[in-house]
Amino acid sequence: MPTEAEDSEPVSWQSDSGVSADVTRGERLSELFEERVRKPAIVAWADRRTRVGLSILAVYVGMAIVAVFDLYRAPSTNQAPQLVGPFESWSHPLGTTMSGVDLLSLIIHSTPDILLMIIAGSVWATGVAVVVGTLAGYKGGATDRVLMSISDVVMAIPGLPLVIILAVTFNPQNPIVLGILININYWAGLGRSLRSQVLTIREDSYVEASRTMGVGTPRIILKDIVPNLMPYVTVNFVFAARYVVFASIGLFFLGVLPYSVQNWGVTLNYAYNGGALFTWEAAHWLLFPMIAIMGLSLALILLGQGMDRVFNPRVRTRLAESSESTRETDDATEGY
Amino acid sequence: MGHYYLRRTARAFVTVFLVTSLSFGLIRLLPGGPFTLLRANLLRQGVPASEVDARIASLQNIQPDAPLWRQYLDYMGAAAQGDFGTSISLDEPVAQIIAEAVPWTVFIVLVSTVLIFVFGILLGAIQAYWEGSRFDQLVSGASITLMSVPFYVVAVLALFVFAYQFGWFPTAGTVGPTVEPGLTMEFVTSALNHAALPIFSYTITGIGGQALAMRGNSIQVLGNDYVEVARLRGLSDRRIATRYVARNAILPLYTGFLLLLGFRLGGTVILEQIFSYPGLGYYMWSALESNDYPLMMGTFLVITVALVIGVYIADLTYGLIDPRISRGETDAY
Amino acid sequence: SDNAGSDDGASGDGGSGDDSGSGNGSSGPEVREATMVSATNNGVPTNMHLNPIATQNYDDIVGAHVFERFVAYNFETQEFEMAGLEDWSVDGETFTLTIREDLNWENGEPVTARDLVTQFQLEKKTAGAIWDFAESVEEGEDEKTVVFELTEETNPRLLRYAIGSQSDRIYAYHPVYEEFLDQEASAVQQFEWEDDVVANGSFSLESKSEQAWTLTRNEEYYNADNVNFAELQILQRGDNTALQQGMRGGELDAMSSMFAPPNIAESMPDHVQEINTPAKWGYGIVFNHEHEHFGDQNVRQAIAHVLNRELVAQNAGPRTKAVPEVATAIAVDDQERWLGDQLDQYETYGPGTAQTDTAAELLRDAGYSKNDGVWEDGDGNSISAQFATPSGWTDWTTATDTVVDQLNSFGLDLEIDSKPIGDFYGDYVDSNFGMGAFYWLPGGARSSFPFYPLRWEMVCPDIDGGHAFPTGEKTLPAIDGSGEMTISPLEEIREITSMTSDEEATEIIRRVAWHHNQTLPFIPVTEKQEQTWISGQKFNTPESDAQVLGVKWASQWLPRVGEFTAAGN
Amino acid sequence: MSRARGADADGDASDPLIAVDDVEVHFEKEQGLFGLFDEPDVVQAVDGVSVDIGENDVLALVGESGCGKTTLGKTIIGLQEPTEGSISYRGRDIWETKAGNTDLSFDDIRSSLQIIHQDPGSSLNPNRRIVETLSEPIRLTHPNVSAGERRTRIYSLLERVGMTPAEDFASRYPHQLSGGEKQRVALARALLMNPDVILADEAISALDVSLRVEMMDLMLDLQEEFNTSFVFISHDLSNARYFAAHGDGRIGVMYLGNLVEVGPPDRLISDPQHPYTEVLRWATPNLALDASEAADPPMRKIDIPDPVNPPSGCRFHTRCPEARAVCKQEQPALRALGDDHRAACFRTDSDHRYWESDPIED
Amino acid sequence: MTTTSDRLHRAGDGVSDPILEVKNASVTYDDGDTYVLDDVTFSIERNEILGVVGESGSGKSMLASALLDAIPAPGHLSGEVLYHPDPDTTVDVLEFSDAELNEFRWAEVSMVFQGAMSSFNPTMKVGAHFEDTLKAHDRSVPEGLEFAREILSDLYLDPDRVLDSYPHELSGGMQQRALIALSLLLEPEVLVMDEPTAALDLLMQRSILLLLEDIKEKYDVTMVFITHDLPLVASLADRMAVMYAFELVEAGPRDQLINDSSHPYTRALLNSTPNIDAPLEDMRPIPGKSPAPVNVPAGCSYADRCPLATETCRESDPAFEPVEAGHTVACHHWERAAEAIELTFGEAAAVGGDAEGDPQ
Ligand SMILES: Nc1ncnc2c1ncn2[C@@H]1O[C@H](COP(=O)(O)OP(=O)(O)OP(=O)(O)O)[C@@H](O)[C@H]1O
Ligand SMILES: Nc1ncnc2c1ncn2[C@@H]1O[C@H](COP(=O)(O)OP(=O)(O)OP(=O)(O)O)[C@@H](O)[C@H]1O
Ligand SMILES: [Mg+2]
Ligand SMILES: [Mg+2]
Repeated sequence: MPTEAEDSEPVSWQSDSGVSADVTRGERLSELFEERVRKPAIVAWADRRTRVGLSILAVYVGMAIVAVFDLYRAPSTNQAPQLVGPFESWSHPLGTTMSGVDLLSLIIHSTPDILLMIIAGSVWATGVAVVVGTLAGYKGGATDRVLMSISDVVMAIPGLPLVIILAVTFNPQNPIVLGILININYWAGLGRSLRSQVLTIREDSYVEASRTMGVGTPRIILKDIVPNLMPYVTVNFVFAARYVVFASIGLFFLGVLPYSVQNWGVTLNYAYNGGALFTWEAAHWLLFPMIAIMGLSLALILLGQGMDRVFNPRVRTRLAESSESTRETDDATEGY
Repeated sequence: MGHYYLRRTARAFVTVFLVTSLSFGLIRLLPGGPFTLLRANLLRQGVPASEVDARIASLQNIQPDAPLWRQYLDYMGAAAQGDFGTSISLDEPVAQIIAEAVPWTVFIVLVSTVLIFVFGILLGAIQAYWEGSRFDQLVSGASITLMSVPFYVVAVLALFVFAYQFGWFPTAGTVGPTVEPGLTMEFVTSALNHAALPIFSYTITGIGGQALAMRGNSIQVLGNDYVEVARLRGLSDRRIATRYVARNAILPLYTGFLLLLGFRLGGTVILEQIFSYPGLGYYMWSALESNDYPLMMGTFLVITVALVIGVYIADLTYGLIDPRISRGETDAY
Repeated sequence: SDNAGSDDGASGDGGSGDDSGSGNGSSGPEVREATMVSATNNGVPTNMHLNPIATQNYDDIVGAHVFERFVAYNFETQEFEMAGLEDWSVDGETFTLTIREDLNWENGEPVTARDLVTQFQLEKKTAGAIWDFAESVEEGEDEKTVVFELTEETNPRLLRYAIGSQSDRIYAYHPVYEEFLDQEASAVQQFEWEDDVVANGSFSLESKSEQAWTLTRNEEYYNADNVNFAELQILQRGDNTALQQGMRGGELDAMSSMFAPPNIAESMPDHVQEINTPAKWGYGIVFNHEHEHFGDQNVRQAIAHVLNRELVAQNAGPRTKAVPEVATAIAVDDQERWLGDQLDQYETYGPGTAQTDTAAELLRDAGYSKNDGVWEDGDGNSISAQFATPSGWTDWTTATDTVVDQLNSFGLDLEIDSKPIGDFYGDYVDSNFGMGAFYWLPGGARSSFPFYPLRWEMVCPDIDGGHAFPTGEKTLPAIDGSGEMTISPLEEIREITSMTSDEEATEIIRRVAWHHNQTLPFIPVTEKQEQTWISGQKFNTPESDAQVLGVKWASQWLPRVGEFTAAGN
Repeated sequence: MSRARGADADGDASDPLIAVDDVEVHFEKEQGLFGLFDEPDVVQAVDGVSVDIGENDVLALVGESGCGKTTLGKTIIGLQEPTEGSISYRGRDIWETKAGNTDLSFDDIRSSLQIIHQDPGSSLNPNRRIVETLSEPIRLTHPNVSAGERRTRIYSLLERVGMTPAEDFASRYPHQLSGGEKQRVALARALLMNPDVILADEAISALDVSLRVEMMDLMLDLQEEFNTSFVFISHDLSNARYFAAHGDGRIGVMYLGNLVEVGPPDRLISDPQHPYTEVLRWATPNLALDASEAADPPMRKIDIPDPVNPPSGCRFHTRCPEARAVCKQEQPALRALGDDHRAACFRTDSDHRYWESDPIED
Repeated sequence: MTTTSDRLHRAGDGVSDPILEVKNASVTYDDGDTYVLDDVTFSIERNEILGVVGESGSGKSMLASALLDAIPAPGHLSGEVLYHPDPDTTVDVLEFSDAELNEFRWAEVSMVFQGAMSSFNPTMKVGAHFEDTLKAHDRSVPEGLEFAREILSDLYLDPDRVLDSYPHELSGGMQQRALIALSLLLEPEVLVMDEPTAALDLLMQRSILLLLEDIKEKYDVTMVFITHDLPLVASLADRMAVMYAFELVEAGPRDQLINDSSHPYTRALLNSTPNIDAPLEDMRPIPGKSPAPVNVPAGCSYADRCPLATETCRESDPAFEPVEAGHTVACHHWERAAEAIELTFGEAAAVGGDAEGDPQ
């Protein structure tokens, strides 16, 4: 009965069906595009929340582009008459401030820094959290204990007060630094919950299988663990971003954060102190930055709610291949 | 691996210790050192520059010239005894200022967090029960909208409308100026009246997130077999809703409660400033304004310790609330 | 319901109608159960105290009601009016103060020379202003006179400003302050007078809470008849907006000083009256004179030329900000008086125009050139700096925005650096700055005598001379444009102290003012009008052009002179 | 079929493929609330087990849930480090090798010992397509193979395990496969490593009854073709019998961490020597209705004792209908009964003092 | 399709005193597009044990839920479920009001779910579940608990410990037995068990099966035992029914159904089941896959996999036909099944001395 093993390769590598399995570079690239770009996009777009969220976000990105390429005049004092009301003049659609600054240009030119700040902040928070969470969860032992002790301590420090003290101490002006600063300890809680997820995933058989095959730790983390954390990570990326928006603007509003450039929070502060709250003719000065803040944060929340689906292969295949005839096995019919 | 509770207690202490050390380190990093403003103040009052240093030393009992380790030991030793030095700007023991401020902050944070919890859970549960209904959609929409409004925006608007325009609420402070502290009706009403707007601002902006979380959890729990079985066993809807669904849906939120608490404690720096509500955040802010580093670090430490204690209590009690979590298993917060 | 004003936002509605029964303790007018409500943002009352000599946490707004001032300066008449003093006279090397005969402490004891001597002796320890000129102080021939021995014959203006400028108070109740006489200065500076405060002003301290000070009418006050209401409440408010809203909404009856931009001022109800008095204080630009670019006089002059200061004033509050005609350390209203016919010789730097051509020429002369829209020195370093500004002072931030916009569009490379007040001062003290916003006049009545601001801009004690202005001998073009003059500005200004006549002083003032005008230790941008607010809703208030409004602060002064009385039903 | 065991071993092949020598795996449990000063609880998952596995061999482990089958299996393929005893692969101690103390590279051992898990749902990464999952072993064993070549191999193997059209299946995600198909992919993945031993841990238990035979047949076919040995874990004696008999291997019966009986399937089932084996046999449903007609269970208690404090002596004595006083005190060792059949029960020894001992009364 | 029931006469299924009757029960999802239970008709004899087998996804759980009118939303159940509390009374379960239904469930017909682990509220002690149930049905709690203790003891559990434990503190087998005790708490007439032992290992399964038999005697209850594991019910049931693709395909007395099954599917199933005594060589899998609920083929749903399938099979749905007394089958070619598909465990069965033997 034993088959004579002519060589160490007992498997016949000849495909019986004669299917050509050759793949060209181009095919692989287009497959990659299909997998990483087109399908996620389709999934994202299929959800109303994501759709709305993305559309709103696009407006902000548009504003940032306008600002970066200087397509709209930069804000400057006395560029216009003072306290022009909104929608009164086409050259200053949102009206002007008490020092004659065009409000629209203020809002537009504040956008790039704010976007930079929230991206920096959330990349930092989620990045550190993923590294810490996966390392601690996967490595276990002393690494785990050390990392978790650190994050316990970090997590116990209330964010805003720490940020304020650090801001006063280091006086950062760069939006990237500021974003990181605001989320300086945001990673800790996230890292901890990622760790517990990694602990579960680590026990999943497919990770054990990879380990049995001798796949290296970095590759296991990268291929087997991190992708499964992605839905959670994206959602938290968005929440971290929202936190940066809230915290930074609040602190700018209060005048705690040092500033050198325009920011909605600073505008809000000026408006608030300039009596925009109780004089009708200046109300727009307060209103538009508020709308800008809430719009951005609304977009982020909607994205957060819709995004986790993008990383769910079930949803992805269902939506992206709904035309193709694949046999969908339902949960209920899979074993018992 | 040792006793969970002991370990947890040790962790709380280590955390406080490390944060205290951190605060010591941060003081040394402050630009211009801690005495700049005091020096400037004295100079403005016309004190000759030659006398200023001696004056500072006599005012604050600080030996800025001692070696760093000595300062560190002194600082830690004093902090351990609850002595955070003397406030430079207010010229009073920091501990005393904080002792007066703490109850108010804790009051606001606790009450608002509890309210958020209660209302969020109620709303979320009802939404889950009528999943997909008009009510559900409406509340979900409202929740998301509320989530996107920063609490300080609500605070500013509420202060303007309800306090200044309508005069329904006081515009500042913790209790009326003539009210004697004590467990009198007058004191309590006045305190509530003063705290109403800050609590409102926190609560209204927090409910949405909580409701959404509760809704999600409840929907998940509703899909569990034991709910179906309970229904088959003929239990009343109320019993099922409370004991079988709500309880199991709320438990996972308990850990979120802690994060909320932390965010809210930190947020008082902004909130109390808006309402001129002299709690911890208010003093932290005023300390910041005047480079009053002992007060700044004192409030920072106390806010941290309050959070550590909150988390600690929650960690210890979580095991009691959720029987599944036996010791050592908690990844609470 | 309680009649505590702050609680329900409307003051005195509980008892204002009650116009009988009270005031039976003494004769005089009927005292109404009304409460005047004012506010401070000095700090939480429980943390504050009423020892005016202390370094910190003295609540001057409350103190102003509790302690009588020596004299009051009326900015309308530019005269001192007697208050706690009956008379002050200078005679050679003696300076005599006579206390009002009927000035008593609230317990009925008279205010005596002994109290004042105690006060001045304690102030000697803390370097009070008068001790720049006096050698000793003693009780005079009767218990109401105090006599200073001066070090030398002194300019009487300086003496008067020394005790009259900042509305200084008579406060040192001997039994309380006596113990500090033989202690270190720090002892009295740390003393927090909170309990059993003995008043001699129109109101006595009743109590204080976290929220408010409660003062009651002082029946022993010599002018008590003028005060027809029983209570004064001073609320604690966190920020300026809260004060504005309080004034607007009728919560407050008076605010001694409260900034409100024009749109807010205009939105005030009709019964709210805004009273403007010159602050002799205002937004200016300070340079670090050791900075590689700003230490260069040409650069400073160029900057002064570029600035359109009137625009700054317009943005920061056109009604309350005045622009000095001539850029030198003399307040707006005083320039003509002191510079006289020479006024138009001084450089104005174009207060309402951006004289960019002149500025560019100055910079080119100094070796700068414009590259890519930015001015660079010979080494290719652009004129760039952080422009420091305090984050809490809202009208200042607006001014800074405008200034920086103007300068940047001319080709400087400035970045606004807004900081909490503490750090803001700190950086200046440490000379850790290039240029920034800072007040260019020391403030107070004395600032109207140019000796003070001229000297102040050079030594700037508020920042410990952190701007490093060189005060040695300098050669400048002469005032009339013919040839040159040499001047040691600080030495010359000091000479004024011993000059008894204004004529002599004027000569020096003009020379030093010219020096400042040329070298620009500061650039004066705007001078501020103080805004005092009173509400006629429940009180009778004076006509808006009444001279009595020229005394600062009207909210404190008017009640004691009977110009702010509780209205009938 | 060669069984590298005992007599027929030649020269350098004298070492069995895997030799398990007196292996013991104990787990320390986290301490309880008031247990700070007590000895930590120790779960004796596997205790004193010795067994060899030869080339092209099959060892089917059966036993109740929690008796240590998985732990022993993982120990055999070097995934679980034994707390005592040794595991050798072709004569080299695996854990010594891992520590770098032998001449063999651990990578060789690693790829030689593979696993298929019970739960088809979690054995494949839900985020990777089948083709990606299957590329991994080739990438590891043949780093130089081109992408196209890799695909060819994967397709052919998929066809071999019965998943046609291979191309279609390869491009699916795991959730698009049925349980049986997932298990086939897991098998393919293990096979691509070209292993010497595959641990099939309840690999068929989660499948529908009607699919089990099919899956076992597939594994057995491939065992011949690929020359691998199987450690086949199951709690069902009839499955174990089917697999072991077809694979010409043995069945090992485990009870509370001990191997209590090992032997060829037919012998073990027709003539069980250990009372626990009989219990298992009783518990196995049978379509032959008379045999299946519910008889009283041949044991005294239903519930398995806590592995933390296993009973003294023979661990089965608490439930054994034949237990006598001596069983409480002494632990029986595996006794050879000829023909590869061994059992750990005093009753196999007619001279044992068991026979004089008193029966246990509950 | 509706004709099938008409042809099924009472005598045909050998039930003389039914306690529950299901007539033309269908369960649909997606507004009637997806049949997950397709026109099932059968009855349950008072005091019998009925075993229902079928592969995963064949609709067994749907059938179980249908008996209690408890199809999970948004499923829709149509047809009739008749309950006979005594031989002369008939009520239609589907006509019950909510209150009546609440009383009917658990008190008359109770159910043990697939997966005991998830049938208990994890944050409530087991005892509290018993109390809840008693209170909901207005029974005396102390008496009820006394009874519960008795059942628990009968199930070889320590009543005090179990009642005072949280579910996670019990092993799977213990939870399962506790759940059985809970289902018997109100002394129901019928106990429906949906794969009550699937998650347990064989030893425990068998032990519980034995207990069930005792329980049935002691508490006088009718049992419906649903499983995919044919040999398991075979040892327990009096009568058996086989489901395939949402339909019932064969029903009959246990012995007949095992030894003389007439449906090709039943026979294939028997052959594919690993059996400890059967000759190894003859065990063989059933080729092909069962259809998904959306596209149940017209005609016999087993036709695609059936070696006997003809055009008729693909075109028309086979009706139930009586094979012997009480043994019915839905197959066009049932007569040929026996010879076409040989039962492979027969030898062993013969060795076991089965009198009826293999029909061939
Ligand atoms: N990592 C571990 N830490 C602590 N105890 C463990 C660990 N792994 C297994 N155990 C314990 O060891 C004993 C044997 O477990 P094992 O998984 O080997 O049993 P099994 O026979 O495979 O059971 P099953 O049939 O349920 O899979 C059990 O009591 C189990 O709780
Ligand atoms: N909510 C639902 N919506 C649509 N289809 C469903 C739903 N629930 C179950 N089904 C389908 O109904 C069919 C029968 O399900 P059922 O649970 O009765 O199967 P089963 O025979 O009990 O299977 P198992 O042995 O896996 O428990 C399955 O194909 C399943 O996919
Ligand atoms: Mg196992
Ligand atoms: Mg089912």
